[in-house]
Amino acid sequence: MKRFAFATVSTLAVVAGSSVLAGPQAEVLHWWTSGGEAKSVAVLQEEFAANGGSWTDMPVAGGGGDAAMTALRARVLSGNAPTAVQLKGPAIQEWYEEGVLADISSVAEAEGWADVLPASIAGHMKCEGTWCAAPVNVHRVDWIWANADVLAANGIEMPTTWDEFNAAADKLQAAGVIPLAHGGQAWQDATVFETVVLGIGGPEFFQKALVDLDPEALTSDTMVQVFDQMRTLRGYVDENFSGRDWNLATAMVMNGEAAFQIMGDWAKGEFLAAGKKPGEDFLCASTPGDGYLYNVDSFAMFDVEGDDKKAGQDLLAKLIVAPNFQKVFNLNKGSIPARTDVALDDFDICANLSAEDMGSTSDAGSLLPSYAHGMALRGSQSGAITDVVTAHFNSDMSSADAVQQLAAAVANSY
Amino acid sequence: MSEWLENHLPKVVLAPSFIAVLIFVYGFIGWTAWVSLTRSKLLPKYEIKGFIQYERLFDSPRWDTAINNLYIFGALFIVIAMVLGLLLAILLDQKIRVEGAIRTIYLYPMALSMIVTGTAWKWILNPGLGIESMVQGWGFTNFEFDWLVNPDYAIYTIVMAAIWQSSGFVMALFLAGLRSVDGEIIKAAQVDGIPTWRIYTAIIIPSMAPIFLSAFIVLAHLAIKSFDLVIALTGGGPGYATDLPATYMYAMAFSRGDIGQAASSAMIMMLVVFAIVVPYLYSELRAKND
Amino acid sequence: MTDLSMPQSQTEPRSQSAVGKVALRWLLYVLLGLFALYYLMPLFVMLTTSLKSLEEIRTGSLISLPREVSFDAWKTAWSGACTGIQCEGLRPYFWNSVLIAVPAVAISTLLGALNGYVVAHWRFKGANIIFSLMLFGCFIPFQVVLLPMARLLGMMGIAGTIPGLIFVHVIYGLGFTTLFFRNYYVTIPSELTKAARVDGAGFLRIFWSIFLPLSLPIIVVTVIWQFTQIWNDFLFGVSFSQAGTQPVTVALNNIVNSTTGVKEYNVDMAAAIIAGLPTLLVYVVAGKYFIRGLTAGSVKG
Amino acid sequence: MAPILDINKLYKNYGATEILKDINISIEPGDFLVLVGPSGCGKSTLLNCIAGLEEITGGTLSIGGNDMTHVSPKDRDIAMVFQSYALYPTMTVAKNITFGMKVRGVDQATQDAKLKEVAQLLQIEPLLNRRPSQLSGGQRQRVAMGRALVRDPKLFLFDEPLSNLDAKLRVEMRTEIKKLHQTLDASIVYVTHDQIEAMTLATKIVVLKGGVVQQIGTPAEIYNNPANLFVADFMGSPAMNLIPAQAHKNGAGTQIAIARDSGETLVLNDARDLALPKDVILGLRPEDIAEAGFRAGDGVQEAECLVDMVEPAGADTYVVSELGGKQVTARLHAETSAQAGKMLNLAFDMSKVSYFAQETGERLN
Repeated sequence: MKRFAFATVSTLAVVAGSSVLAGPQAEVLHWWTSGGEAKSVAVLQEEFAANGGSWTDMPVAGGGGDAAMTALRARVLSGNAPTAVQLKGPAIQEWYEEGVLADISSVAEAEGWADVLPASIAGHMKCEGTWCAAPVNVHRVDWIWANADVLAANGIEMPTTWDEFNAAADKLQAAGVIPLAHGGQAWQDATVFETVVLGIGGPEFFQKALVDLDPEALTSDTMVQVFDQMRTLRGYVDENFSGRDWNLATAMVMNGEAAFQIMGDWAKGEFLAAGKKPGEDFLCASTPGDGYLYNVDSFAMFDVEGDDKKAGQDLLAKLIVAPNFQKVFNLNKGSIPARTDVALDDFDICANLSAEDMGSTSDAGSLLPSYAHGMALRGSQSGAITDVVTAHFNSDMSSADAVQQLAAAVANSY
Repeated sequence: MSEWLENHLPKVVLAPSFIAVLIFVYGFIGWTAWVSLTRSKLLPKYEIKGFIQYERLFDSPRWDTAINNLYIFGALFIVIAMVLGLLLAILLDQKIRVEGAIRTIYLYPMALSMIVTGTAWKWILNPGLGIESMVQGWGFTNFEFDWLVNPDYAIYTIVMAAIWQSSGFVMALFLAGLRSVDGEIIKAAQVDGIPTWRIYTAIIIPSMAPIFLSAFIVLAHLAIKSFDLVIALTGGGPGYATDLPATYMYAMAFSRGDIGQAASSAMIMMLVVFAIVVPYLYSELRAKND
Repeated sequence: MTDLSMPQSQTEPRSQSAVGKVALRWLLYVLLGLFALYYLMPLFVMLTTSLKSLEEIRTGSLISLPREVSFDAWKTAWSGACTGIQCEGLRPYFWNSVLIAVPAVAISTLLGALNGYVVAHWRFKGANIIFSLMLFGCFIPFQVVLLPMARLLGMMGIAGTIPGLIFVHVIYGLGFTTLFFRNYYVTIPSELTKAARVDGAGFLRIFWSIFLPLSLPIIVVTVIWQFTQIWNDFLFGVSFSQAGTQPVTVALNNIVNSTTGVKEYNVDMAAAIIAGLPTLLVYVVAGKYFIRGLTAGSVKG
Repeated sequence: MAPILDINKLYKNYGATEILKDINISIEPGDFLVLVGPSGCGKSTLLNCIAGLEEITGGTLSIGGNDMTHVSPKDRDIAMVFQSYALYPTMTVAKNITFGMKVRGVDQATQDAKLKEVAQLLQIEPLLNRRPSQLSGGQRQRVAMGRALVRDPKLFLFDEPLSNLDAKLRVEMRTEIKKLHQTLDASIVYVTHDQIEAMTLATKIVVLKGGVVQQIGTPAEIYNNPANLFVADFMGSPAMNLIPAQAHKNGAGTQIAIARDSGETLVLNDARDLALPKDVILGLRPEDIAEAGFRAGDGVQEAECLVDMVEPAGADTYVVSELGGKQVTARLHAETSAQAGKMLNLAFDMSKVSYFAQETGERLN
C-alpha cells in the first residue's frame, strides 16, 4: 500500500480541498440512502459536526450493499480507501485479513466497549484481538409480523411453533386470505429459511449448520425437515411473489391482503410510516422456536493517511457507540441499540421485546448471527447456501435433493 | 525532424489509442486470466494455484443455468430483435405520415438505462399488478401471464424487455439500409411486375447483408453484456433461474468476495465473445480491404 | 422506392384495388400503433406513477391513470429526495454527469475520428491488425476491467476524480467511435486524400479541411451513441467515483434502491425520468440525423 | 535542357507482388506523355509513383532535374487531375481551386488573380460559388483541371480524367486538353486505357503491360512500327490484322504464304530484304488492305479473296475475309461493290507489313 501513498495523498487533497482547517475528517461509505435510513445517518453526521468534524458523505445504495462493496473494492485497490465504511459480519475480518483496516482499540478501551456490548456482538467487532469496527445497532431478523384484525377475525393467536403456524395458515387460506406475504428475492428466501432452521432445529443445530457448516448437520434429517417446511411455506405464498420487494409484502399485511410476514425489524418502519400502531394494528413476535438471530450494522475504519483523518476515525468510532447516538439512531431505524445500557423507555413494545430477548438469549447462548444478512458466514459460503435455498423454494426440487445440493455447494464454495 | 513527423504522423496519432487499448483491454484480459488461476477471495492475489477455479465453475449448477440462459436468451433475443427490427423498418418505409414521431417512439428505449425502466417493466410483467390483472380486470378472468414469476419462463420476460430496449436501434439500422438501396433496381423490378413482398424478399433484403452482420454484432455484444436488465427486472430470480454469465460474474466478484471464481467465469465469457467476434472481424476486414 | 404499390395498382381494376389499398393502409397504421403502445408502455407507467400520491400507489392499480395529478414527486426528486445524508435530490449530481459526459464524448469522438481517418486512409503495415484489436475492445465485459482499472487509476493519481471517470469512458468508448468513423471514412474516395496531398496539404490539414467538414452525419451518430452510453453508465460511475464526483445514475440508484427504508415509488419514477431526460432529449431532437448518419456511414448502398 | 521527368530503373512491389518492373522513361519540357495499357497494367500505380503518392521500391525519379525519389507530393511541384475529379465536396468551386494556394500560404491577392485567370481560361466563372454536387460531369472536369492549372506546376499528371464522361463530352474535352497543352506549353503525364485518346493527345506514348514497358515512342512510331504483338493488337481500331504465315527467301525479297480454308494458299511478295524465320505472324492494318485499283505503290499486291462479311461504317466499309485461320479486316471506301459470299480482288500494301516472331511475339523487321 505504501507504494500508492503519494497517489492517495494527492487524491485526498482533492477531496479535502473544501475544508481548509485540519479538524477531524471522515469520508463515510454507506448504503443508507433513503428516507428513514438516511435521516438516521444524518444524526451521526450532526454529532460529528458538532464535535468539530467534517463529514463527507459517500452513499452507494443497491443490492443490500453489493454496489457499495463494488465501490469499496475499487477504492481500496486504487489506494484511495474511504475513512469509514459500513461493513458487517465476517466481512470485517475478511477485510482485516487483506491488511487494510485500522485499529481502533484505543477508543474502544477508553470507552469501555467490552462492558456494554453483548459478548457475541463484540466478537464481530474484533479482529485478532484488536477492535476494528464499531457497532451501530442490532436488527432482529427472526420476526414474524401479523395483521391484528385478520388474526382476530379468524380467531388465530400468534403461532409459537411451526405446526401452529401451518395450522393457522391452512385456516387463513380456507378463509381466502394469503397466509404469508413474501417477496421472492434470494435474500428474502434465505431470511425465511434461517428462521425455519432456527425454529425446527433449535439454536444448537443452527450454530452447527449455518455457522460451523458442519456437513453432518447440513445433510441431517433435521435439515430435510427444514426443507419440507420451506415447501409447505411455498404453498402459503401467493403466486405473484416472485421478485416482489419486501416492503410491498409488508403492505399486503398492512391492508389485510395477507396475514403474516417473516422479516427483520426494519419492516416495522414501513408499518409506522403508514401510521399503523404496534400491538393494535399489527403484531410482532419472534418466529416459532427459541433463539435470536441478530443482524448488526457496524462501521469499520480503513487504513488512511493523515492525522485529520485518523482523528476523524477515532471521533466517529466514539460517537457511534456513545449512548446518545445509539438511542436516537435506533429510534429512527426500528432496531435496538447494540449497547445494553441504554434506557429503552422511548422505544415501542416490539423493540422492548427485542431487547429483552437479546439479554436472555445472550445468557442462554442462543444469541446467533443471521446467515441471510451476512453475519454468520463469509460471502462465498452464505451465497452458496442461498443459491440452493432459493433454487429449492422456486422449483419442485425434493428436500432430499436440496440437502445433497446444499452440502455439495458448501463444499464447492471454499 | 518535421519530415519524419509528417511521414509518421498517422502512426503517431494512432499510437496513444492503440497503447491504451493494449493496456486497458488486453492487459486486463491477461490480468483476469492470471487471477482466474489463483485462489483470490476478497481482493486479487497473484499466487498461481492451477485450474481449481474452473473446476469449481463447472461443478456449479448455477453456472450451468447461467450458460444455458445465455444460449436461450442470446438466440431468442438476437433473432427476434432482428426480425422485429426489419419488420418495423419495412412498415415505416411505406411513406408513413408521422414517421418521425413513430420512429422516435421506437428508438427511445435505447436512450434510457435499465436502472430507469426496470421497475416499470417489473410492474407490467407482474401478474398481480400488471398486464395479467389488467386483462383480468376487463373480464377475461382466464387470462394468464405469469412468466415473470415462473422459473421456467422468467428468462423469456428478460428477452421481452431486452427486445423492447434494442429492437428500435435495429430498426434504425435497417431503415437506414432500406433507404440506401439503389432505387433503380426496385423500379426495374416493379416494371417487371414483381409483387411488393417479392421485391423485399428477393431484392432488397439480400442486398442488406452487411447490415444484418452489423446488427448481429451489436445485438450479440448486448446479449453477452446484458447485466442491468437482469438485475433490474428479476435480480436473477426466481431462484437463480434468470442468471446470466455477466450477473454470475458480478455476484461472485462483488457480493460473494470470490474474485478467483469471477475471473474464471469472465474468461469463459471472453472465449464466447472471441468465438463470435473474430469471424466477424475477419470477414469485415476482408470485404472492405479491397 | 417507398411507394411500391403504385405501378401494380394500374394493372388491376381500379375500385377493387383502391379499397384494398385503403384497408392495407389502415392495417399498416394499426400495426404501427400497436407497436408504439408496446414501446410506450413502460414510459407510460413511469409517468403516471410519478404523478400519483404515495397513498394512491399503495392502494390503486399500478397501471391506471392518476386520480389526482401532483407534481410533488418531481419536485422532491429534483431537489429534495435523500441520496444519503444530503437530501438535495438529483440536482447536484446532474452537474457531475454533465462534467463527465461532455468532455468524455468530445474526446472519444475526436480520437475516434482521427483513428478512423488513419485506419481508412493512411493504411500502413499492421493498421488492420491494430484496428481489429481495437474493435475487439468493444466487446470486453466491463465487470472484468473494474478491479485492475481501479488499481491503475490509483497509480495515475486520478482515482475517484472526474478526470479519472472521463479517462475510463474515453478508453472504453474508443473501439466504437473508431469503428463508426472508419466505416464512414472508407466510403470517401481515396482520390480525395491524394488530391489534397498533391495540393500540398498534410495529414492534419486534410483531416481538418476536408474530412471533418464531411463528417457531420457520423459525428451525430457517434455523439448520440457515446452520450447515451456515458450518461447511462452506472458501473464505472459507482466504482470510480468518490464523494462529490458521483454521477446522476449513482444518485438515482441511491434514491431508488433502499434496503430497509420506506419506498416512495412516485419519487423513484420521477427521478428516473429526470435522470433519463437528457438522453431522451438527444434522441428526440437528433433521432432524424441518427438514421441519416447511419445511412451515410456504416451502410454502403 | 534537363528532362522534365526522368524515371530510372523504377521498381514497385506490393509485398511479394511486382507491380512495376524496371521502368525507364524520360520526357522533355512541353512533352505530352501518355501512359496507356489495359486495366491492371500498372499505369495508374506508375502515375501515383510519379506524384509521390506511392513510395517506390527501387530506382530513382527526378522532376525538373531534381531528385524526387523520396520527396513528398507537396514538394514535387506537380498538379494532378483524377478520374473521379476528387473535388472537395464541402468547398465551393472557388475554394476548391484555391485550396492548394491557401495551404501553401499564398497571399489573398495572388489567389484571387490566379483564380480569375484560370476561371476565364476554362470558362467556369459562373460556377465559382457552387458546390461540386451542383455541377454536371463536364463542369466538374473543368473545375478539376482548374485546380491543377492554377498551381502552374512543372508537371501535370492526369489519371484517366475523361473516362467518367459520356462519349460526346469526352471528345470535346479531349480537344480542349490538347488545346490547353498547346497554349500553356505544359509538360503532361496522362494515363488512359483508351488508345484513341493516347493517339490524339500524346507527343510520346508509353505502352505498358503487366508492369513492363512494351514500347515507348511517338504515336506514329507506335502505330506504324509496333514493337510486339501486344502493342500491335492494342493500338488502333479496328485492330491490326495478325495473320500466321510462312516466309521464304525469294531472291532479294521475301515470299509470304498464307493458308486459306477456302481455296488455295495466298502467296504474296514483300520486296524488302528481310531475314525472317519460316513461321511468322504478319501484321497489316485494315487501311493497308484496299479494294484492287484503289491503292497503288511499289509494295501493293492484289489477290482474290472470299468476302465473309460486309460492315458499312459510314465513311468506310469494312470487309472481313478468312486468311490463315483469322478473320482479316480490310478497310474499303464506302461505295465498294463487295458482297458477302462473293469473291473480291483485294490490294495488300506489303511495304507496310510488320512481322512478328510466333514464339516471342517480338517484332522481326
